[in-house]
Amino acid sequence: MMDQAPILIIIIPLFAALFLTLVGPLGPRFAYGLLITGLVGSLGCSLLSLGLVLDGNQAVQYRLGDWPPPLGIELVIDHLSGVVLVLIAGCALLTAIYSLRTAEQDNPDRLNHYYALFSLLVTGLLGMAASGDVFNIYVLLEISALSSYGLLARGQGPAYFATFKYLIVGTIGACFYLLGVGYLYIMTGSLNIADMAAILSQPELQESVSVRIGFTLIILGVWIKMALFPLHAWMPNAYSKAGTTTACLIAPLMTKVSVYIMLRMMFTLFSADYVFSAIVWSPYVIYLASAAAVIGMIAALAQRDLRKMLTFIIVAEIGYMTGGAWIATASGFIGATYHILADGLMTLCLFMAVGAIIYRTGETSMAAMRNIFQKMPVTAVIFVIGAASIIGVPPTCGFFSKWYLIQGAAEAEAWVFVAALLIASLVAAIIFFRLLEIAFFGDLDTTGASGDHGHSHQPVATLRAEAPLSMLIPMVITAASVIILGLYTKEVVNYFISWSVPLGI
Amino acid sequence: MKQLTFIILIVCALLMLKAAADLPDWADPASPASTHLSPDFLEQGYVETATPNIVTVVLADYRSYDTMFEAVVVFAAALIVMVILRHTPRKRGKTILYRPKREGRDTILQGAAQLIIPVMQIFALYVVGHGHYSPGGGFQGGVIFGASFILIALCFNLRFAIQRFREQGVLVCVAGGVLLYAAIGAICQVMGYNFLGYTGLASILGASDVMARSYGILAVEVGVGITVMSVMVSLYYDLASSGDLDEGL
Amino acid sequence: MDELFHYIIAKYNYWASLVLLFIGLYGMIAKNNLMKKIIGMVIFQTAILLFFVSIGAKRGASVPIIKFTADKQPLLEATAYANPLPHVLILTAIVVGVATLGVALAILQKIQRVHGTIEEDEILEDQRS
Amino acid sequence: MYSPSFYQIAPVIAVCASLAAVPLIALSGSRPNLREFWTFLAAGTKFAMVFSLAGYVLAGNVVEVDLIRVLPELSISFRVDSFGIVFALVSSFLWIVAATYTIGYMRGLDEHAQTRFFVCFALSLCAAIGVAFSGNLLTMYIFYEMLSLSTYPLVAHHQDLEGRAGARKYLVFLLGGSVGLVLPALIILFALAGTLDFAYNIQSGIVPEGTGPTMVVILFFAFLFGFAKNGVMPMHAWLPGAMVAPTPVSALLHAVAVVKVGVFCTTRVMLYVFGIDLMADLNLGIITAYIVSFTIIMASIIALTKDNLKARLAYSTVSQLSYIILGVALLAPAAIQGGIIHIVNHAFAKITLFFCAGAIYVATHKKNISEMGGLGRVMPFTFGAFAVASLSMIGAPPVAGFITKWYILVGSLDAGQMAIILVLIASTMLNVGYFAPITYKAFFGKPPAGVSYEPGIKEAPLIMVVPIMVAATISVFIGIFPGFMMQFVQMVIP
Repeated sequence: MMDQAPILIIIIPLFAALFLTLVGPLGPRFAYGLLITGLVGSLGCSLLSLGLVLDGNQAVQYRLGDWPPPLGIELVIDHLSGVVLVLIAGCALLTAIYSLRTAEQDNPDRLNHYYALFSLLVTGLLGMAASGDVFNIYVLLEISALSSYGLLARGQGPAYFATFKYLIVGTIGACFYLLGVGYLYIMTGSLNIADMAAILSQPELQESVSVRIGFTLIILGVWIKMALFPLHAWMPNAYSKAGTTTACLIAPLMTKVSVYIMLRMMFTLFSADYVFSAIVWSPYVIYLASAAAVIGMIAALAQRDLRKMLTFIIVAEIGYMTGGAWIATASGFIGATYHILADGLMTLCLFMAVGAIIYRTGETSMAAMRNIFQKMPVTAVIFVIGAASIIGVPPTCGFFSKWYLIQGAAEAEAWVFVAALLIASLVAAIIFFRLLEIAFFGDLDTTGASGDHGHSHQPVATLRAEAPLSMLIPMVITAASVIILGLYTKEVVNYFISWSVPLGI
Repeated sequence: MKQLTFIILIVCALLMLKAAADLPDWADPASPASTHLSPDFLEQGYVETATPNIVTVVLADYRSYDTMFEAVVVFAAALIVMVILRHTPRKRGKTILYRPKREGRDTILQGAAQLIIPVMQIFALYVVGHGHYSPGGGFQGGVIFGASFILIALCFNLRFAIQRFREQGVLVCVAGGVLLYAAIGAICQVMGYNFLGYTGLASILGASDVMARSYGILAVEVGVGITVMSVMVSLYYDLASSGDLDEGL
Repeated sequence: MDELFHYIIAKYNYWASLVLLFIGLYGMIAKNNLMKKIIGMVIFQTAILLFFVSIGAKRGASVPIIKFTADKQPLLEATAYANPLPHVLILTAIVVGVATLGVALAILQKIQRVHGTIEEDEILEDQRS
Repeated sequence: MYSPSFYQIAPVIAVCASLAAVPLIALSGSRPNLREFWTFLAAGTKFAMVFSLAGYVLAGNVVEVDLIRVLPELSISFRVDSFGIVFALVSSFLWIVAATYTIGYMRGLDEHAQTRFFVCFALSLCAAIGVAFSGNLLTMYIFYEMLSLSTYPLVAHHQDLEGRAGARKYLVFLLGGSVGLVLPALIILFALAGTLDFAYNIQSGIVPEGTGPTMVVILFFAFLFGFAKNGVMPMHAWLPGAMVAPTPVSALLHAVAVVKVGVFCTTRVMLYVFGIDLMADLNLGIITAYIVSFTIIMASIIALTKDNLKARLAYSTVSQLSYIILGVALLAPAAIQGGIIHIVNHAFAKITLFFCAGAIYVATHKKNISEMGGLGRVMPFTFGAFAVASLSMIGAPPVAGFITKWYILVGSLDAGQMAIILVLIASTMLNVGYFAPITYKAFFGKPPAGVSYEPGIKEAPLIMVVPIMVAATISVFIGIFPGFMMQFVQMVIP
């Protein structure tokens, strides 16, 4: 049974989605339970697979239909994808638990269909992370993209137009990817990643213009999908108008998985050597990434809507990861990979906290943060932990990913990127302290700005209205894992990430 | 802005066209695509599955994992369209009429439809079943079958079609087809093979490994056919009536 | 001259699909009407399908359905049949295209209901007010 | 003497005592007496631990504790050596004093959000001791950041516009310095040297040989200006802004925790990361000496112009902090000793001064020096202590400040820096210029026209006066018997 674990990771949520479609009459609680069960199973199997990988310290392959790899499709779970699978399954499970109240609020009818789409999206993401076949990745990319269109379109009125734009842009991205796969297929005749990698390492293909175009198209497609500046315009609108649960699920995971695909394409399908020597435009990506980090953060500073602010922060974080991947040093790669995990957790943490605040206050602007420390102390602390991680305050995981990224950039003497990272961190600090000021002390007009000695103002009597337990538990777990991941950076890097550092950088 | 887009795209197109020099000529038998994997498929496919149509073999056996997700994609599309369009509560008395309401029967139209539809449906089944030997298979057959329902809706009206094939039934078919596909994969797992390893069906069906693969292909094609058929119907229902499932195109 | 001729004639499949591809892309980016954007999207996707399917062609080959000799023996020669893999991939891509199209149309209907128009500039104006 | 395993655990307890008190303080918010009991318990534990460690260190031992290895080559670790113990002793002792005083102040003014105040107070002490005991730059950086964040609510305590503006400025300078300068310098240093552990002596440092001089200079100045808590101009601007905080906070910021941590980090990096040899080679020491000399003179001149007592004290702090860095930057053994002992001397003197300012405010609600004429006759103990502490600032015997001046003078003679001697003389004159009038007016002046003291004014509550007297007495005590602290300081010099 152990050897079936890799496929079960993907199949269990798929079955959950199929059954969820049909269980409408059994009521929302049943659907909720079914979703949770499916995701628990998936998480268990991904942990099991990761255990298998760690046991043998080599990639676990799973042949679908028992066909040998270049002919059939295979799943490849190595240290990197194993960790990403656990991240996806874990985050999805936490979001699912969290969704008990908000999903019902956002979807008074057809909750089971909503959950089915939820489960399908998770299936797509897990499948992408586990797949060892470029075309299979495309199909699963489309599954996750389609289900995300569906989920996002369930937001409020303007969500439709934002989703439509996302659909158009997302299709362009996926089609670029497909076209790139086409070029590579023409030149290699294969679709299996390992097989293609072996063929692509032949000298005449290293020189081929078509292979370069294929690579460029694939990377371009993935960049559109992960909203790298300046291709990010679709994201903030689409994500910020979504329902709470949808935002918690999609915002942290979709972009991270795209980054993972980018790393896979760069270093597994092609090689570090090829990317950094044969591709003429690769030295300039650092500047793009730096611009993404700085401009994303500054744009976030300009937002008054909480979730829009968070999505712009994601734009900046994408810049971090892209930069880390393209600075061509081992530390940079470790930083980028570690940041996939770190950013997944910390954005989830923030989106959950903001979701809970919106759920309780009914406001989505910064004003929702007023006196949160009095009203929802636990949520507020969780928000602070997430914010600290984004800023990069030790010992949260955000600090250590930044550490590796800066170290990598310093080794590569990419000072522009170092400066961008630091400026972004400082801007992030400004963003969050502005919020925390409101959260801590309330708005000036509510506390009474008169008098210069604090004793004259009594804090406004605020009712304590903590988020419901179904939201608090996953939030606390996420916040705790942000810190635990930070404290166990060494273990994560040694046991998982250092195995996947590509040769040649 | 438009001009700028135009110029950029022209430049990209020229760049990519220039690079096309590097690509193999059209229909070149020596191109990598024709020499690397496809000979293996063509030479082993029939031997291993007893199915002459190699496209079907690759689709539903070598790459059946992809095909399952293909079915999932259409399933997702139906679900999403339903979720997007159907979730608003219907506004009473605001049925949008897309064409004038007709009194009486369109005798010629409906008579012709009554003649054609059974033939279409039988042909659809043939296309699904004969996919092993000729062009065809679950997708093609499913589309033809779905088209027969759409024809009903067009020639009579949407309400009439919905009476014949209710939304709940459509939904069961949509999920059921994919479920059939995935369940066959899971059965293979239970029998000790990998997911979608049709050899696992051999002991259940009492057939040889090769024939078991052939039957496995048929079974998943049927699953795909059911899903595609009902998805076509479902998409038409929702899109034609803007989600009201009342009066439509 | 001969080389150029060869360049155009022998690779016309890439030419055709790339031209279509960019026509579609232009439509998706530049058109104001959302329905036209969708049409552009379909052209764009179809171009890629053409690109893919043209890979499958092989000179002197027929459809990849195994032929039988007079004594009922299968003719298992790879050169006799076209490459089946692109067909399979294209089938998948078509289905994905249809699914995307369906979802796009559904969203478009909703946009029409919410904003009363499917012209992009008018929608933006509607959102602002 | 305890077993060695006790000394392994003692630094952790010393750091975490106040951390453990945080939830207890937070939970007993509704019962002030219980809450204050936790504060004292934590403070007592902390001081006991530090004190027992002091004896152990004095016997020539160095305690090293590896807590958790966060990165493959880097861990969070503590190292208790003589340099760290000096700072730890001062701050843990002053916490007890400050806590006593704070209770009086907060209750005297009936301040709001007292629980939050004590929680943050405890957190910041945890961070201060953490910095003192940290065994490598990473640990130091972590606690440094923790201090910045935990003092932010203290600075913004009043929650009015002014308080928020001050707190914002505070954060921008501190985080800007630490994230923008220290962090990259830290990581580049790590990339170069492969380690961030402090060297075991002040000679060699850890910067590997063969590092380009430009890089060393850049790193050095990134650290010097990045540890913005040290108040070296132009990074001092947060300090006067943070004056809006309640007086106990100012006392904590200026005397015990924040600025001392900044200076401690700076000197730690100068001595144990770069090392005397490298600094001498590249003339970094003397450049730094001139930079801080400028700060000393400028800050003193600005202090002269301030009428607000706390603002004047703030600029005095900026000036005095640079003494410490000046001493170390001269690189002569005597000057280094003078610089380090000034951490202690300035702490006691400055906390006394701020306590006095607070006591005056609680008793009379007066903030400006011009309004304090004749007040000394009403509040003799407070102003007596004030006079003693300002003598220490000026550097007159027999108060502690004299020791500093003496050692730095000897050191600059050793280093042959006549210009520095002139700076010292000028600064002493300026010190006299801005401190003497306060005491003089208080005792011999008359209330300014239009200001009349209400008859009810008398000395501040006993719970505030006692800490003031204790701190002032110790200041004198150190001046007369400098031996106890000096023996630690002398251990720093090989």
